Amino acid sequence: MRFPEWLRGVSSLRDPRLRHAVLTLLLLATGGLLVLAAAAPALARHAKGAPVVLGGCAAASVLIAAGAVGGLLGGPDALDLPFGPPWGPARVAIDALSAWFLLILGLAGTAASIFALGSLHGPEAPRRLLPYPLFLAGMAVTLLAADGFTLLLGFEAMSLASWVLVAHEHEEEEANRRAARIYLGFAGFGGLSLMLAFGVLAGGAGDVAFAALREAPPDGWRAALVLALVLAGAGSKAGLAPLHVWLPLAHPAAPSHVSALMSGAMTKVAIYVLARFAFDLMGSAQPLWLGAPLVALGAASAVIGALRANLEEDIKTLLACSTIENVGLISIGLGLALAFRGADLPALAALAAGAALLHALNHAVFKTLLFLAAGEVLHGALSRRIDRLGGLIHRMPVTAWAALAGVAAAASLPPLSGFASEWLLLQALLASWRVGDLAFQMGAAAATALAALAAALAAAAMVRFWGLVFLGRPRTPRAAGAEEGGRLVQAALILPAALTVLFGLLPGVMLDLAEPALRLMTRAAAPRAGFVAIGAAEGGARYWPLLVALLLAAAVGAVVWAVRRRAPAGVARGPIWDCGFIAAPHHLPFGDPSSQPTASGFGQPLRRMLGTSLLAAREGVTMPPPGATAPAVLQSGFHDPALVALEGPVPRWRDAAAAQAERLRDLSIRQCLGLTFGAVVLMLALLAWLEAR
Amino acid sequence: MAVVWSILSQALHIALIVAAAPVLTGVLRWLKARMMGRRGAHPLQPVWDLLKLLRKTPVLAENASVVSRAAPYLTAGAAVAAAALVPSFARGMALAPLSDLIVVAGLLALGRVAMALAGMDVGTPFGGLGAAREMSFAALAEPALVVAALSLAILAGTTNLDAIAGAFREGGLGLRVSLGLALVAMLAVAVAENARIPVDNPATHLELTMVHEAMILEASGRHLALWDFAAMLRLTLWLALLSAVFLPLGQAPAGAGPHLWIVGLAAWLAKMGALALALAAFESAIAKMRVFRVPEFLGAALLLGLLGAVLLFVSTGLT
Amino acid sequence: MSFGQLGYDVAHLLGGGVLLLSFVLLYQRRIGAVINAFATQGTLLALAAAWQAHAQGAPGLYLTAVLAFAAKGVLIPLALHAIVRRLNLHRSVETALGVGLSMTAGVALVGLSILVVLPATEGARALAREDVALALSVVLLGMLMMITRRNAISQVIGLLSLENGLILAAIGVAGMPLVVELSTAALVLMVAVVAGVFAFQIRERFDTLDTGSLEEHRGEGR
Amino acid sequence: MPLQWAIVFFAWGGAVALAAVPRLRTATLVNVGVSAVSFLLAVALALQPFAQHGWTRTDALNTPFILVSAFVGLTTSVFSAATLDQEGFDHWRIRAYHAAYQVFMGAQTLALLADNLGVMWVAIEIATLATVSMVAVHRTPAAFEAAWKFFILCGVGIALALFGTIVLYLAAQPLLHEETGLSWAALMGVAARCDPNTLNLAFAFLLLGYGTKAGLVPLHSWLPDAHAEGPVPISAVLSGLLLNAAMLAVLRAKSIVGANPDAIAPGPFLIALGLASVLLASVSLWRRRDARRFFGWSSIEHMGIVAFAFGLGGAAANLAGLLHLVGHSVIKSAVFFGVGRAAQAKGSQKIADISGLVATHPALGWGLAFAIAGIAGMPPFLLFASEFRLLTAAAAEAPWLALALVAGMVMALAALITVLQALCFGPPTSDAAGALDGWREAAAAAPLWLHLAVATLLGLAMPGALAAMLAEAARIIG
Repeated sequence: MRFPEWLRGVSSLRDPRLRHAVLTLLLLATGGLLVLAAAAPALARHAKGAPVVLGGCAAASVLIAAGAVGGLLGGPDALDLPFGPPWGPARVAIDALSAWFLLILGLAGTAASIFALGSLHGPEAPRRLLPYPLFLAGMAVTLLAADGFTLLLGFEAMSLASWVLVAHEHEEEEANRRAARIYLGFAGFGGLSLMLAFGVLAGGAGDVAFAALREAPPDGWRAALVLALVLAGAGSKAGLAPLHVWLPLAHPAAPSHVSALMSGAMTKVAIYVLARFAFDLMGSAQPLWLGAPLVALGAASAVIGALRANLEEDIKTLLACSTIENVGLISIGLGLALAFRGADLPALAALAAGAALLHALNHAVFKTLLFLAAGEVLHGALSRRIDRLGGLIHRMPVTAWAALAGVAAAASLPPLSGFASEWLLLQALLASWRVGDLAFQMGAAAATALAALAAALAAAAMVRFWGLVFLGRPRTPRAAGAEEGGRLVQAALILPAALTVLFGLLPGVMLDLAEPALRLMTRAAAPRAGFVAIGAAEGGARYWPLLVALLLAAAVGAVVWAVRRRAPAGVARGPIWDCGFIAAPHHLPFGDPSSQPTASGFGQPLRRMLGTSLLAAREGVTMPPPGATAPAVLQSGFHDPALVALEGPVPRWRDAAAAQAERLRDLSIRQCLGLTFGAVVLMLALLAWLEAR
Repeated sequence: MAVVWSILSQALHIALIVAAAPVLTGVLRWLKARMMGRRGAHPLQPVWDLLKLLRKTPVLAENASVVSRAAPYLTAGAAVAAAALVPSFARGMALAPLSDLIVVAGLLALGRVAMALAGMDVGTPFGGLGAAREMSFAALAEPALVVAALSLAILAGTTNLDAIAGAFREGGLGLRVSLGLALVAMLAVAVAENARIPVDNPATHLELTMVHEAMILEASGRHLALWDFAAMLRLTLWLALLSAVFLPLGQAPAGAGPHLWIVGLAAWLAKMGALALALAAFESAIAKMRVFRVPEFLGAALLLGLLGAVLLFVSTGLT
Repeated sequence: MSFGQLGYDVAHLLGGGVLLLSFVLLYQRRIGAVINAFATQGTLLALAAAWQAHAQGAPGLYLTAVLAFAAKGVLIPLALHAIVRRLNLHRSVETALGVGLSMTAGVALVGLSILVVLPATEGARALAREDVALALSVVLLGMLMMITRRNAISQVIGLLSLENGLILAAIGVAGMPLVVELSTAALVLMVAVVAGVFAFQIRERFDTLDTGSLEEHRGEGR
Repeated sequence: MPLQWAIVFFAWGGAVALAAVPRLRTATLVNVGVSAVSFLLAVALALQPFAQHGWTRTDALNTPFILVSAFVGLTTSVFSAATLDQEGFDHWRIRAYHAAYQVFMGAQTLALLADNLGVMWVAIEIATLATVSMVAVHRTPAAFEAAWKFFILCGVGIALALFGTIVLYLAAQPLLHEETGLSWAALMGVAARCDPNTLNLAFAFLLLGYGTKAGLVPLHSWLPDAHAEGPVPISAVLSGLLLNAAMLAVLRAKSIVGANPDAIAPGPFLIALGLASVLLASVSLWRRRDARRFFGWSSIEHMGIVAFAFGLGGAAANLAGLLHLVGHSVIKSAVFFGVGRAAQAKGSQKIADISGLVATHPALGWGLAFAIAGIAGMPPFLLFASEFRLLTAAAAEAPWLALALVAGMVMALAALITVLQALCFGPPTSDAAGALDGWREAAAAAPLWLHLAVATLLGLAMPGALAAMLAEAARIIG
């Protein structure tokens, strides 16, 4: 008996009035967010204004999460709003799929809002306060939408609001302005692509209500075109390669709690749009190859993202790159689910889809946690650069340990949440050979290797992140003087950390909770594996996180017991054996930073192994002359090929075209008249020709 | 009754493998010394070393955090937990349902991460250097292992080690070229994971080449003992894994009584001895490669694994 | 009325005259002569309008005729002469298409307009069809003149003769409502143009009337 | 006097009166008053049932645009009241400016109201004449160049339109008696029986003639310069209103030709001109250094989108086109308010000289930022709805054309964002003279925000009556 089923069994949950209540609750929460946004400029003037707004956001997020659970336990429901575009009402609805992502949004939003509330210092500028509720509301609208217009309305509102937040430090740095510019450009591009996708999907009827779209699923080149457009639109928003370039620029530029939402929730909203199209709107009778591009792009994103995470030296950029990696893994799962469904293997399709959904949830939670921790580090040690941090575990223990939970999950270590979902994903990949097609089998085998590579690279990146930031010795006085945040901030860090552990130990429960969503996507349920386990297939491999955790605890306990019996307690303290480095000079009371591994130094092995080929990485060591005490300096750098392409050839073509167009503009009045004259003569000649025929 | 047997066998297995770990390392060193023409230390020397280290009080750097103190226990614990899952002389042990290949890999990764963090704790150059190299090599070893697991999963239909061993024991799979390729891939991974020649030299402390030793350079006393013990256990685990999957001869089937365990035990000891001999011969035959040649080594393993999988696709497609 | 009747012939004759003068304008180089040719064209247009008024029995067209004569035959040419004298340009000879070239281009345009109009207007009366064809030719020739001349005044004259073509078309279509109003409005536009060039040239005191000299003054430069 | 004419002649009467008022303050206030009354009259007219009255008619097609033009006229007069002294006019030019403004408004309304194509032609010509003088009013060489080009090119364009009108009558002549010979309604009635070839000829000239006024490539050369010189309010109404009148004229012509099955299909021509406009503008935007010229080019792009929509035809695309016209009027005039005010404050309309507006003038800066985002098609403004409708329709009808259109739109979007950030973000540049006192600064920013609010309202909660009217109009033009 699955856990949520007895809950679902409760008849009152099937009561339609309750479903209405759930949808109404969600709409009220969204409306409340909009009201907060409207009131923000006025409230910003008062000292208590900002706390009211952010507290309201937290409350609304909790409501959204609650409503999402209600939606998952109850049934679907739909509603037409009294307003909307000039040609009809805006339709909203909730079903299992949107409810699952609303749960993600609610959890991430709660943590982020509490963090923002806790890190308030004095009044907040309206331009930082107003867009935040709008951002949350935009995501909620996207998830609740039941027609193309409403969905895109929320999608673009989300982009616009977050753009204002990305640009919040526009006066200081050109880099932030560039990030905001590229970000909004990609947002607009994505929106236009999705508009086209809806158009192609709607066909002649032109009705973009989901109900109508489901009636006429596309086939042949139309299906391909829709998928391509959705990948361009939603994929660019989610950060799928090669349209991921904006993400490592924009996510770090925003305030930390917004970065957390962008990485944790916004990319998931984009994933939701992808899934809504591929699994719901395009109908279930799609061929096998429909999943192939998702798998390929996903694998590419996973590797690129994880590798970049090993080379970046700014902690928020590092985390953003790891987001790209996880989005890639999720997209592999979705692609496999599509392929399995096309090959008529519903159970495996449910397995892959379950892996994707579960990983979306887990990533949302631990990435929110990590970004919030990064924000706290930035606030405590006043820097995002790894080479200016270090040794923070001594000054900020709560942040450090909370971050460790997230790091372990991101490194997919058992028994934390990341491992559970990646275990499912690997099982799905290992089963992908059951799809008959040989080409797909080979591709899937390669994807398996790449996924494993990405996971291991992510582990390396996370060790680098946590080890260099929290361990070792402070690299700057400011890092040595870092301070822990307030209670609310700590709560905002501990909440997602606890969820990470919890979801890690009870993935089966979450999978059961997601079951209606899986049915909606694949017409099948994830393989049953009992209460505390998740399973690959009926009678296949199983993963029992609780038991594994117990075993681990028992083993560690046994080791401790055994050692304690023979070994003397306590330790002696002594100076570091610093490999023969001379003692640090007096102006470096915290030891000589240059005798510690640097960010680029730690990334060296992977930069040499993979970076040179994949990211055109380069490095040069300048050695001091013999006898000098100056440290050797390692310079290194890399280019993301996609960004190079975006800022290289594309502008060149544009400028070439513009140069040609300018020639037209530089015409004299006579030549302009010549244009008109030419147009007239051409038109007349055309008419004469038409009449002659 | 079967339950009792399974629990008994599990307990026996854990005791066996924990006891075997230092002895195996000792034997391995002794064999290598013999092959190199030295007399070599007594095979039990590692046991005595461990006991000696346990008695000593560890010295920690002033700025060492709790990580330095907790990591050794976690790594050793993870190694024990992983080792408990790999079938040795009998199948159907109590923890058999948990013995998933990927879970084992995950537990080993857990230990590895703990070791890397311990290496970075006090912020000495070597610790960071070793951690960086260790994680990088692991990043390349992981896909090779998973691809090898792909072949096994295709043949056995699951990644559960117990089931795989069973399938290879009973299911007349015969000799398959793809299995051989998978074996090669897993051997390469094992070599890398255990910091053996040619990837790393367990006996050296030469800065530029060492990986594993660099991380635990700061460790001493019981911590060092735990590190060494974890390393020995990992080696034993890998050899056990290889023998369980690729030479499942003599293994006692699930639910079998003690009388069959004797056979399994003897077979297992023989297999481990043979593998140790092979490893010793291999290590004394070749030299350690440059650090940045390792990717090629592991990349080749990965490609071999992929090749094996592809061949399997073809054969499954044909049949 | 159809071919061979007096009304038709006279209307045809006058329209042809207007067209002929467009050709003259097209290759005439000396500015003064251009203005005179334009004056003649205006007068002919006025006659054509008057004749149409008589032929169609539409008294309103007499007004059009008077306006056309007064403005195009007398006032505007005088004003243009004044500008020319003020800026002493009457000597200036400017590049225009050579006779041969302008003839060929013009004939080609006339051919095009006939090709377009005649099949396009099968429904209408022969006179109207002829008239529209001629008018279209005049319009096209006017535009051709505008784009082949650099001199602002010649350009204005081109626009004016283009507009003559419009009036020619308007009066040719029997029973066209508002024809007087439209032609008047068009006339106002033209007068405004002349006033514009007047005010503009005088105020600017460009040493040349070459519109090319304006191009340097485009906002935001090149 | 019927309401239709009352609106027109009230504005023109106001023009006469304003020509006699030399004082700036009184003149601006009278101007606002006249515009306000015209707005009320327009609302009253919109509340009346549709009717045809002599040369004028009110139908679903022109009523929304009459409302829009009256509204924009009112807000523009408010803006000009707040900022006119920045233009530094002497009292002659104050008279001329206000007179020309009201003459333009009257002519604009007449052009929208006209049922008789001849009257429409005359009205558009009057509107042109009224604005030309205003474009040149600053008497700089650049202003003269812009005015001269505007004048000559539009003169030729209008002439072509007149020829087209005449030929159109020629086509209908056998079927109609004289007085109704140019009535659009009557022509629609008999269009099916007219000689198709004559209709083709007429359409060719009407399209090119009024297309010049609408600034469609390749007839666009006058537009950017004309929108960039002259007083800011004139730019606002030129870009916001006159283009609508021209586009509506094109629509009337298209609907007549479209009503005849044997005539050429007008759609492809509009699509071709529209695509050309979008693509050319989308690249030309990248070369602009002058803020107001930049948004002139953006008007070309949007007119191209509209032409594309009408060329596509069908209820959905036509509705999209009409919505786009309305939204463009409201938002683009708002953009010109913002840019114009910014240029006055910074003492230059070069993009390089304006920066960091949100820091120095928060209300103006953020208003401008969102207005530009709205022009770029971001929600919640009306242009988002219209672009959604257009692209969904286009992708369903002709996916590949839609892709080309989107390519242009993305390029233009990127340019708009770049300029948006250049103007509003970054380290603020120092203000030149021209700081206004408090309430006038507010009055200068208020129209901008009002327009944004209206655009949002129209985009997300358009009044049912208006929406029904536009849907009906989309059906009318077929």
